[in-house]
Amino acid sequence: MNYIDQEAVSRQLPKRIAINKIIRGLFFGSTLFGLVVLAVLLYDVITDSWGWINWNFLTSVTSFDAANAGIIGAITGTLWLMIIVGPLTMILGVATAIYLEEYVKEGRVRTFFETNISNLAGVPSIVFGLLGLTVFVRMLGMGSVVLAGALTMSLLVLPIVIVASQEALRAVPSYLREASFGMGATRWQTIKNVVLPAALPSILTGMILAMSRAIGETAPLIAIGIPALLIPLPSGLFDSFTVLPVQIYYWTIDAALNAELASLAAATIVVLLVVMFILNATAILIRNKFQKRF
Amino acid sequence: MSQVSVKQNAKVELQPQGEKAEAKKEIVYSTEKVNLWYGKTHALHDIELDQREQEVTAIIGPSGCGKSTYIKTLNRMVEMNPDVKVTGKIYYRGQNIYDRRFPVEELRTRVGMVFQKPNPFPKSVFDNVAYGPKIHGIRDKKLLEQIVEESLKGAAIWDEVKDRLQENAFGLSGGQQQRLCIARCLAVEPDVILMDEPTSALDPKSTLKVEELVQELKAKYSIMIVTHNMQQAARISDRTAFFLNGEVVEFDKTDTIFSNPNDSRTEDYITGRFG
Amino acid sequence: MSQVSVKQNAKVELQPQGEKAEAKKEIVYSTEKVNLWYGKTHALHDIELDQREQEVTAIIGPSGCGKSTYIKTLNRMVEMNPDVKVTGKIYYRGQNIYDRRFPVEELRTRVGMVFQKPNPFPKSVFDNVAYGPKIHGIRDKKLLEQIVEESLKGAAIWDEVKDRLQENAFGLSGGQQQRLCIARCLAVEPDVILMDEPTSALDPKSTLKVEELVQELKAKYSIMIVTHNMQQAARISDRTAFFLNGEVVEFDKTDTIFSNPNDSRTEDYITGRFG
Amino acid sequence: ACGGNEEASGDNAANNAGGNNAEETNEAANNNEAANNSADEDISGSVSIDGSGTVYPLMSRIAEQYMVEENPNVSVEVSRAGTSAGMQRYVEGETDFANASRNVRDEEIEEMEANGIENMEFPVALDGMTIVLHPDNDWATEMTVEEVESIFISGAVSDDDTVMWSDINSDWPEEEINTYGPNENHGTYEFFIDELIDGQDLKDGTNLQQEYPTLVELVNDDENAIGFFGFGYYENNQDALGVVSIDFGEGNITPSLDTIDLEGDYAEYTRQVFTNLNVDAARENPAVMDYARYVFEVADELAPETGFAPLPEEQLQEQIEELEEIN
Amino acid sequence: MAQSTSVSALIKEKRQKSKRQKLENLVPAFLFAAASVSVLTTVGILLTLIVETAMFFSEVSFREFFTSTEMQPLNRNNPTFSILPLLSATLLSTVIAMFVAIPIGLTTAVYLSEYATESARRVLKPIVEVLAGIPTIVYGFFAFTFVTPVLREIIPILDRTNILSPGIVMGIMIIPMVASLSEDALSSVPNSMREGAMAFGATKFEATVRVVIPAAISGIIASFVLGISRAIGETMIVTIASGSNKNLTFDITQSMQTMTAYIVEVTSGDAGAGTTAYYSLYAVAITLFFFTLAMNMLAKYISKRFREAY
Ligand SMILES: Nc1ncnc2c1ncn2[C@@H]1O[C@H](COP(=O)(O)OP(=O)(O)OP(=O)(O)O)[C@@H](O)[C@H]1O
Ligand SMILES: Nc1ncnc2c1ncn2[C@@H]1O[C@H](COP(=O)(O)OP(=O)(O)OP(=O)(O)O)[C@@H](O)[C@H]1O
Ligand SMILES: [Mg+2]
Ligand SMILES: [Mg+2]
Ligand SMILES: O=P([O-])([O-])[O-]
Repeated sequence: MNYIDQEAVSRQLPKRIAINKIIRGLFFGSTLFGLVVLAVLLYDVITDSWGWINWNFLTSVTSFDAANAGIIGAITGTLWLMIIVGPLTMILGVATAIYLEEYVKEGRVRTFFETNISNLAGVPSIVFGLLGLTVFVRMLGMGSVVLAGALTMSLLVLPIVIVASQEALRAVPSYLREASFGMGATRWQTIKNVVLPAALPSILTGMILAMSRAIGETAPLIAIGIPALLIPLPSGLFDSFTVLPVQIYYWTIDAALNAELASLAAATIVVLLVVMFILNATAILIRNKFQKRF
Repeated sequence: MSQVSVKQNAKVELQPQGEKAEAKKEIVYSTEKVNLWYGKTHALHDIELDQREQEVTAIIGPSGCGKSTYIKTLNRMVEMNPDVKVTGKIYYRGQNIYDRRFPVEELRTRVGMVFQKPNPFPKSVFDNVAYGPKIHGIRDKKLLEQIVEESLKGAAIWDEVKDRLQENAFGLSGGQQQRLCIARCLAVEPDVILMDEPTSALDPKSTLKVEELVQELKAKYSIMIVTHNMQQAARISDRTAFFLNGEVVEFDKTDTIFSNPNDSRTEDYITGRFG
Repeated sequence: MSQVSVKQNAKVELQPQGEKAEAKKEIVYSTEKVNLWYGKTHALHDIELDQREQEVTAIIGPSGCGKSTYIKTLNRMVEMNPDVKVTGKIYYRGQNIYDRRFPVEELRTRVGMVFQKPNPFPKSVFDNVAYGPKIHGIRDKKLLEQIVEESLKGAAIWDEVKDRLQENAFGLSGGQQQRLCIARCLAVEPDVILMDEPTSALDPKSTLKVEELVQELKAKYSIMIVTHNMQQAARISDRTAFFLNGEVVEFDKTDTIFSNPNDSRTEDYITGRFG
Repeated sequence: ACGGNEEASGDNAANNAGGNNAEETNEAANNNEAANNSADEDISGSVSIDGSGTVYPLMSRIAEQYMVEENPNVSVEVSRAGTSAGMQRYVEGETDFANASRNVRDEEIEEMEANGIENMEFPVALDGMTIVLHPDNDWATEMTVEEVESIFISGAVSDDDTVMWSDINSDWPEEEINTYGPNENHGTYEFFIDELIDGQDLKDGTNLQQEYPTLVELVNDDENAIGFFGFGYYENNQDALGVVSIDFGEGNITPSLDTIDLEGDYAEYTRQVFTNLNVDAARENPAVMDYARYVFEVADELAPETGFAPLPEEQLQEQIEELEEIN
Repeated sequence: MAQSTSVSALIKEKRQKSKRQKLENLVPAFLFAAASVSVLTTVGILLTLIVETAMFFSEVSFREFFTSTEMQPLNRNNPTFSILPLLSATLLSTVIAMFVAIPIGLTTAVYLSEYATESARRVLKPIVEVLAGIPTIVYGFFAFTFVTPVLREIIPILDRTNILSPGIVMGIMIIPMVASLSEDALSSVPNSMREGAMAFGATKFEATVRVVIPAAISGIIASFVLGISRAIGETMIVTIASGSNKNLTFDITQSMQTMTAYIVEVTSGDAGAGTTAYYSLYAVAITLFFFTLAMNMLAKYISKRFREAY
């Protein structure tokens, strides 16, 4: 056989290598696009909010007078929301994940649950808002209170927590389970003593990410009807409330009424982003710390 | 160093005992016409095999022939795979373990298992060994300490870890981990120990240590060991079963298998014609 | 059946040629003091090894000793791992391939590689074989067909696949896939073929076919083969290198290695004391 | 039991009002009342308000001042879905107040009767419908009422509703006019249609928006824009908008806090803005009552700050007296 | 072992006394109950949407809703209900978003999976993923106060609210999703494929285009479909930046209202229950629900087929 002209191959080679280099550069640029957008976005909100973030802003209630307005109400509301959403989704999500990963394993039941969960994860958040409006606010008569918002938000992020917990459980190598079963441990003993401790860091990482999603969601809360003006801080599950993203929403659209409100919106965005950043950094820290354990 | 002396003790003790006891050795496990399917894959065909008390049975055969599957049927760990179907009977000390009412947790307490890859829990050395007794309800700290110490001694690793009982087991070397897993097994005082290629992930030195340990444990336990290393089988086992494509091609005294096999496929395998 | 005759042809042809040519066999690859690190893992230590034209060199050694790493340095595929550092020199036909200016793509057209697990592309049989020539600019359909046919014949698989050239290669059996991968290699007319445990995922029959094929290919190509099956090394290679912990313990004529090794570690390994 | 758990019941009232569980709210509110009869400054609870976006700036301003300066124990929630949308909630008994930039409609009264809701409608301030332009528009700053109408009424100038400035006045540029306004949710829309163009259709292609701020931005962006909304949104954006002085027959009048008056020069484009009070809520929930009183006490003072002309003080005083009669 | 008999005897004794079996049976029951919550959620969503949608269609015909072109739900004299204006806006914003997300997402995925060194990947990937974690309200603000004004410098006829700018920003938001799912697909192509290709002297680009991408194609397409689904369901960006014009048009410079933004408009401030306009909310929502559901199932189907390849 002598079909391949090595000379020709050598001659073409520089061109092929050059193409590869150019593509590499282009694709790298494309990867950096995200970074550029991020930088522009941060620049935009930081310049818009310059000088507005101070202690007063963080600790005052909202006001028409932009100079005196603050976000303590939204912060308190956000915290109240998290107090319910966190434990509730953690319990439900991890329990569901354990059920699917450790008990049903394979078969129709699991396929049914998993299909349901993955579809639920794809349902637009505004539709969850409608569910909350119809069931919690109206049917159960709660009104647009903390509990209604928290339950709506919990259902919204539950699929995320379930999927993250499932992945965490799946990442626990099966030889650890085998070792435990091999000792005569029952299923629940194995889960409690071996599987859950091993999966905990990843579960926590997933939880934090789910929480940061819940903190940033706006649409479902608007749908359940958060008032545009609300001053007293919520102090219980049945109080009206507002949260950071909703505050941003109202200030953004009210900016035409009073241009300074746009700066307040930007300032609130900065606060929200800082919170998200802290949460995500924590998640990454946990992930890195426990990454290579098996 | 203490290892070496232990080994010599073991040899001195065991060799004669092995020969003397030959006649009266009881059958611990007996397998009758076992067939196994993973979904539609027929992985075991009509397996018939016995395991005697205080003997080492080696299982050899090429990759995928069903060695691991077989020993996992013995403590029903194979059921951890979804969609497994087993037919036939396996008697452990006279009881059919595939009987519905047979309590599988109890079986697994009586039958220890050591895996191919050392699989300590991500816990301290102490907690690894204490795990079994704890889940079976032993809470007394003193007693646990005693059990841990004796088990680690039994697995010939006490001297190496006695000062690091509270350290994470992942910090041990591969060979130490494997012996720790054996100690973990011993802590619940099993009757039988199943080993699935326990040395295949180990370096030559650690392999040697584990082999010696197996020889020593034989005095008290019945051992079934899967290995892909034929020389290892020849060195440490009393009987050898040769598996091929899910069937037992030949099961006999180790000497016979290696010196004078009945079946030409056994010979081909042993002489390295395939696998 | 045709396979068997091929094999005999090969034997008849090659044995004498091998002996006659001994003296004038040129060195294709020579490795000088090669060291390699994966990050901080020092995987190869001062490797020195030659590959001669129209010879089969076997590389044996226990798992993790650096066999795969070594042959991947020969076509610089090892660089696909991140964080690899290589020092020392490897000459391919007189050129140092670790020279900055040496075009790695050209090296790889001259040096084919066959992997442990058959890795056909998820394309048709035809496209698999035509892939290499296409990349190198051959577009002429007639010519491609000719190349494909000859390569498949060269890999002794033509008869089995000639009627299913347009089917997806994943439909072939493991052994056929492996020979297809060899054919794919042949299609770019390499000078050297590197094989990393090419039969370890194959059944005994397919193994035999591939072994025969290697014997046959030796007439035209220089071959370096990694194997964990010592009998295989003994059967098909002219020279054997024994690796241990990233070092070449011994490199010599295959006969010498297996009948009269210099180093006691080689002997221990060959007689199955470890690994 | 009623007097005993004063704190708990107070909380309850705060929590429940605003939902549609009227019964529970009432009960809680009753407890509250019993507890608070002696000491008025202990009033607590919550007040919910929805409705007009036009009135929102004024009402939320009042609410803010009430909560900050007058009674921090009361939570006043103000939303702004628009007059019609807010009225729909109100007639279902979901809110205590419904702000409106028009009079309550007969259908709405019927529905209230059907739902057993007793309503009182109170004017709170005066608003001038303001016709706005792009700030650079220097030709159309003075128009007659008829000219305004011919711009907005469908079919007034051409059948396909493409109207050029030059169609209105030949001196003006030959460019198409783009019309803007609030959408059907809003009382402002209804007032404009019903009172200013006598119920005729609005020009096709009029850009109708839910949010006033959006409208301001849109007009600010379009050199050929003309739009309408309440004076407040113009006043707060004077540098972004131009305004049309209207000739009602006696010379051009520019809307301002001085001219907006039911009897004044801008009277034809002046309207009252209202709030509707659920009388039962006022009876049962002292917070609602207290807040209502407060609204009329400060309306005249805060109206100008948010772009409304104040009602005469006597009228507000009368309204307070009307309130007192509720109990 | 001195106490050897005692240990196994102890174990036996404890086993018999323990209430383990009871717990062992209770646990799955509790877990099942927890798992049912997600199913109940779906049932809840479906029931709410279907019941109220039925109310809507008892007042407005299917025909009007799906074929007429006018949407004026609150017009007092002659309310009209057509989903087409909302659909056209949703469609346009989605198409624009995918024009941004697909090319950038895919090339990013290829760079990360094929070209980037491990350390570069470790830095770049989280940065790309940060974009996915930014709340949509922030993107809305960004689109409205930054992207639109910038675009208007370039395209003067662009309205202050329009569908182009939120479309682009939505695309940016979706980049990480397309990138990371495509990257998963690419990196699950076994390395042996790449090695096979490169061992012939193919350049990285050749190996990627001819072997890796074709092998991962269904996973990549599934990522596009999921991106589309996400774009259809996205709410805040369009609510803030595209206005509320319900015109049936394909002019991307104009203000339009998507299905999601319509839902926000009607619910914000809490529309009164019981009116046709209120019920229309559910008719729009159920359309939205089925659209996204169909997309998610499609994506799942495609990627499942792809996984079977190996
Ligand atoms: N979970 C499973 N599902 C389906 N098939 C399986 C499963 N586990 C093993 N098999 C199949 O059963 C057969 C026996 O597998 P087994 O693991 O017992 O082999 P083995 O002899 O232990 O091989 P090795 O030496 O590689 O460990 C093989 O054909 C394997 O593919
Ligand atoms: N990508 C990698 N990163 C880090 N270390 C590696 C990597 N690949 C291999 N090694 C290490 O380099 C050493 C040699 O590995 P190599 O794969 O060459 O062994 P091998 O002889 O081919 O073994 P086997 O018979 O199991 O294939 C091993 O210790 C291995 O752990
Ligand atoms: Mg096995
Ligand atoms: Mg290797
Ligand atoms: O918001 P409106 O005042 O126009 O109803």
